[in-house]
Amino acid sequence: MTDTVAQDAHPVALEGEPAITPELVREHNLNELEYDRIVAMLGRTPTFTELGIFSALWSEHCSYKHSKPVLKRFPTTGPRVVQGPGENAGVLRLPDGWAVAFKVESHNHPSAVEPYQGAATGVGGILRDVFTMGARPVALLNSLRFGPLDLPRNRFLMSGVVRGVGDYGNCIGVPTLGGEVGFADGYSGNPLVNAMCVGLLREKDLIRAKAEGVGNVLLAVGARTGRDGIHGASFASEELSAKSEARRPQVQVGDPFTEKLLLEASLELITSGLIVAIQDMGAAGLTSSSAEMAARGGVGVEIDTALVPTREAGMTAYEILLSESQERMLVVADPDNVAGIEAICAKWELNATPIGQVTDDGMYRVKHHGVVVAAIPGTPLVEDCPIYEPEARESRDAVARRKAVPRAARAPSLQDALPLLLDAPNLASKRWIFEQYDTTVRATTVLPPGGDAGVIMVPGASFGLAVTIDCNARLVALDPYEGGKAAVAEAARNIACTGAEPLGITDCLNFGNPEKPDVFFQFTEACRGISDACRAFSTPVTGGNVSFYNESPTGVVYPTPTVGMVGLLPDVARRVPSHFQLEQDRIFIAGTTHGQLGGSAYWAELLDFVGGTPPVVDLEAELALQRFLAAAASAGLLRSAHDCSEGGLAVTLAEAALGGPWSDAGFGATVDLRSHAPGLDLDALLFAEDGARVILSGDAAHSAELASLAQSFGVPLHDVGAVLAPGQELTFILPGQQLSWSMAALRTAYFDAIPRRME
Amino acid sequence: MLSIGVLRFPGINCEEETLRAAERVGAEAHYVWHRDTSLGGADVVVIPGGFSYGDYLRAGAIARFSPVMAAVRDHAAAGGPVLGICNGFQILCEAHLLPGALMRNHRLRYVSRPVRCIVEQTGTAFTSAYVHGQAIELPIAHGDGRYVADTDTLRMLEAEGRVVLRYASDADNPNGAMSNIAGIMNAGGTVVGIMPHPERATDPLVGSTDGAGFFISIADWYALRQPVSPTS
Amino acid sequence: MTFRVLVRVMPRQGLLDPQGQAVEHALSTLGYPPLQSVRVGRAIEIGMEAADAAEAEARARDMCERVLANPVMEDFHVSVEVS
Amino acid sequence: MTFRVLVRVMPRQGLLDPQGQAVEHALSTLGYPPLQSVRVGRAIEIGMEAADAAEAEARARDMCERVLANPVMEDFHVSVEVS
Ligand SMILES: Nc1ncnc2c1ncn2[C@@H]1O[C@H](COP(=O)(O)OP(=O)(O)O)[C@@H](O)[C@H]1O
Ligand SMILES: [Mg+2]
Repeated sequence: MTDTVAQDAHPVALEGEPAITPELVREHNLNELEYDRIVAMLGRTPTFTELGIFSALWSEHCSYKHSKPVLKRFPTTGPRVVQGPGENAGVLRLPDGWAVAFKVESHNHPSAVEPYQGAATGVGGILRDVFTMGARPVALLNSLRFGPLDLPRNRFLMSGVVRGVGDYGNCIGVPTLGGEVGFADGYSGNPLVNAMCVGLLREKDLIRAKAEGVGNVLLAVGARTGRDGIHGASFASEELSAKSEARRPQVQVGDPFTEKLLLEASLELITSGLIVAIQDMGAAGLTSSSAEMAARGGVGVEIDTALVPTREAGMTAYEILLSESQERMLVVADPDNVAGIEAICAKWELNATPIGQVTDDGMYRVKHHGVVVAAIPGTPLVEDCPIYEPEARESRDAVARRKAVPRAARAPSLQDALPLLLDAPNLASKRWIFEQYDTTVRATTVLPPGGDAGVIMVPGASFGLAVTIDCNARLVALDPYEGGKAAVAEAARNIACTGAEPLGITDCLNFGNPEKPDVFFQFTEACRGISDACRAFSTPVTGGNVSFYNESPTGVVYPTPTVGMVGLLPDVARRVPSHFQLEQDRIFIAGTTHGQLGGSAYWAELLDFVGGTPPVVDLEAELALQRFLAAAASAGLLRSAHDCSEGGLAVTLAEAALGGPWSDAGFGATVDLRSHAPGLDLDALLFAEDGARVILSGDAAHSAELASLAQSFGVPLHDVGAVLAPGQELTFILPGQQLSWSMAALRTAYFDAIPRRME
Repeated sequence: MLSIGVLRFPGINCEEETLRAAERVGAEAHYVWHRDTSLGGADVVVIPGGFSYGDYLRAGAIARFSPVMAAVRDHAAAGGPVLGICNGFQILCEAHLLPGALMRNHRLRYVSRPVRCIVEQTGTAFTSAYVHGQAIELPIAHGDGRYVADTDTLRMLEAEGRVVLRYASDADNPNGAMSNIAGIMNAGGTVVGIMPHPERATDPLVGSTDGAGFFISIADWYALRQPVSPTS
Repeated sequence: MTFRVLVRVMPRQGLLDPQGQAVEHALSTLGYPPLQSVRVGRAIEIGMEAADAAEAEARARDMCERVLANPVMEDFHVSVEVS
Repeated sequence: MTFRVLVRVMPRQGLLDPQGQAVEHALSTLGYPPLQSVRVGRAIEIGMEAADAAEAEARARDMCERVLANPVMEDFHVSVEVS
């Protein structure tokens, strides 16, 4: 007894370990304030192992030290919220005892170094976050950003990332239901790879990652531990530079086959009732999983790293604690259940190895071959990292950019503008990408990628689930607050277009270096925008992820707060596709066009001008539109509904006519815009990106009913034209002129834009 | 009652929907674990899609050695119907229950999309519900679907009418398969392997029911081989 | 004795080898002088105990015939080093 | 002169090699005596014209560094035969 006390006071520094010097502390990304707090907490100098533990748990990635106070302002409650932020994934209540668990996670830095493995392991991590809640993953989404495709390096990154995302999710057997891809200079050298997973569970089967029960056993389940990705968490918390290149952690290699076994074994363990808690060994591996589980349970843990199965001989406690080897789980269970757990794991050809236990003294204690190498008060370790709220100040250029106007002289003709926009990778079809993802496995895909939100059905239930992920980063760059609102509003419109009701969001906040005032301004303002929109829509934030330091010598990313949203279709049979379905159907514009071109794709892609004041997001109008769409869909009045976003009315109308990704031909259409928004310049009328607008089509016989329904929701509805037979042209009748395009030409521009650049 | 056994290898991931599709035609359907040595009384065996053993080394190369495959061999030898879908097709080729092999797609990319196919052989337990030459659209999702075989084998397959399913045209061929072959059968017509996924096209909600015929055929096959009982 | 067995599994001559073509194309776009041929296959390194090189090679060939190579589409080549 | 260049690209030591693991597992279930290690990589056969073996090898190494191998994850080995 006195023995352990003595040991706790002075964990042993193993020989061969470096001495604790200011340089070493700095290499661990800990500043003086943080180091002093560590010494004060311990009442002594930390051992090398302890320093490693703190560097992981107090990294930006694990501690959220620059974002906590801001994230606290998100709305996180609501009648459907079963689990809000703080767990591996958020959980919302669905009908008939079902619940949905979902989360988005970034893997930007690893993907910049090794696109294939970086993206693949990103998908692996988000899958584990979801199935450790007891949910079976049923849908994947991904949000990607790269530099322009005319640079070979960016093409290399995109093809590697897409193959990585695809190979991993395809192997597990989870359909990809949607995503987004964007291109801009700032992403050269700083690609963004955000992966989102959606899982289904019976609400009663929900399990939380909370270590409980003094004397319970900790087991390592799954892959062996290697030297992969040591310091990954702190690596992800600094700018990419020559220095970070040198300190680059060993690449983590994904093994989707083992992940699939881990998925089946974990769900079987959870339903078996043999385990108390289960957590992914993700960023900062064993360290963060064990420390966070203990802190959540308010208990201590004791681990002997020598018991952890390793891939290589002679690994130190430090390496074993910080390894980010993939496909590993930490499980807490009653000692009496260990045999049963080992049996289930053996069935799935996995090992389950006891490595420690839950203790009553609140200490985070690590031994190596019985020798104590770390003894840290558990809760302070996880919770006492200094929190920073740095200065937030908008840069002068940002203000100036909003005031600027383009030199209109350079504008192409309206006739040329549409095909040029459809050929821009930012707006073009992403088929080249999602065709590499299995979109139909599980045979539940009701609406695949290629439209607005994806929709899946639930065998045995009548409801459906709509999922999407969206962010127009250009708008956020120009006006972080409105841009944050716009990201939520677009996601909600995508959901609503299918006929579903938006339920809640998860967010992935990709920004630059938060210690720079203009970056932190973008961050706080974007979050304020997201919060206000989520309040207005009653779509709580159930979790998410922050990725700072997306900067490199080549530049900094646009502020990119991607919003992942799930929605509920009460009757999945009523889902609405986004493309025209039948000739002679009427075409409607729901919503109002104000003609605000600020931040538009038209200016960015065709005038090479990123600037102006983006449209103000009218949250009332958005909400009215969402409710109208749900009502119209359930009344069966809609044949198609497509969100109007990048490219404005012209591109959205064209997309609806172009047809789905695998159709042989779309439809023609004639659209009369003369009385839609009188007095606007034609380019503003066609290409402005005002929100709260969708393009609808429906049977002429329902027009009157649809109009009165729109009126009852206060949604302006304009009957602007008709769907024509396949092979017919797309025609816009405008004040003073008429424009026509052959659909074949538009389809070539739209569908070949990305393949043409990639092959 | 018709009993359908759906094999379950580590890494397989289409077993749930395959089981559902089998049940939809009124069959009793059950999983058969890869370590089992019996098929649990299955009249028909379906090897579903996925990534058995991660498709490491070669798709199907490792699953082929699982204990259950001995039982599948005996079942096939006794004339019992076996359907391999996607990875199941690859396993059947690796196990030499079907000739040829499935190699990396010619564009070196995984491809997931609907493809047009022609049913060219309706004399099997899995395709009798279609009419000869019928065009159907089925989802595919694979990285190793390029069917290859030596010229003699190809000639034999064509001569004996053993090409069960063919991509409708060169343009519809998603993987560079020789002779646009999407599915074949063994000499007896009892063992069939196809790359497309009929189990993903058996419900109007998911866009198509063109695949339902594969499972309806199984039910028809069973009904015909059963003496009609006087009570019914 | 411990041996290092190097196995090379290559696509059959005459069979389309898209990977080889892709590599050849990549190399030519990088400006290398034209090549006669490029083929891409699998390399497998096995460390094994055996009485002598002959036994090691025999066992490796057996592995190739049974698992490591698919005779329908692949040829294999085995070489043995003492390690 | 025409040379046959054999390139072996293998996963770095220490990196996880799922393929190698799977093959090792398969071979052991097939009843082969336990193996020290199995690693799976790529084998690339290049037929090229060069003045001499040294030039052929130098060019092949250059190709490896630029395209054939991924420096972040793989090591390569080059050998040259006269053909
Ligand atoms: N990386 C991706 N993975 C899967 N699907 C994608 C990806 N990028 C785009 N998509 C799909 O392409 C379609 C169009 O995408 P996008 O232009 O972002 O639509 P929107 O602007 O309406 O959000 C959507 O169905 C989307 O899900
Ligand atoms: Mg949309």
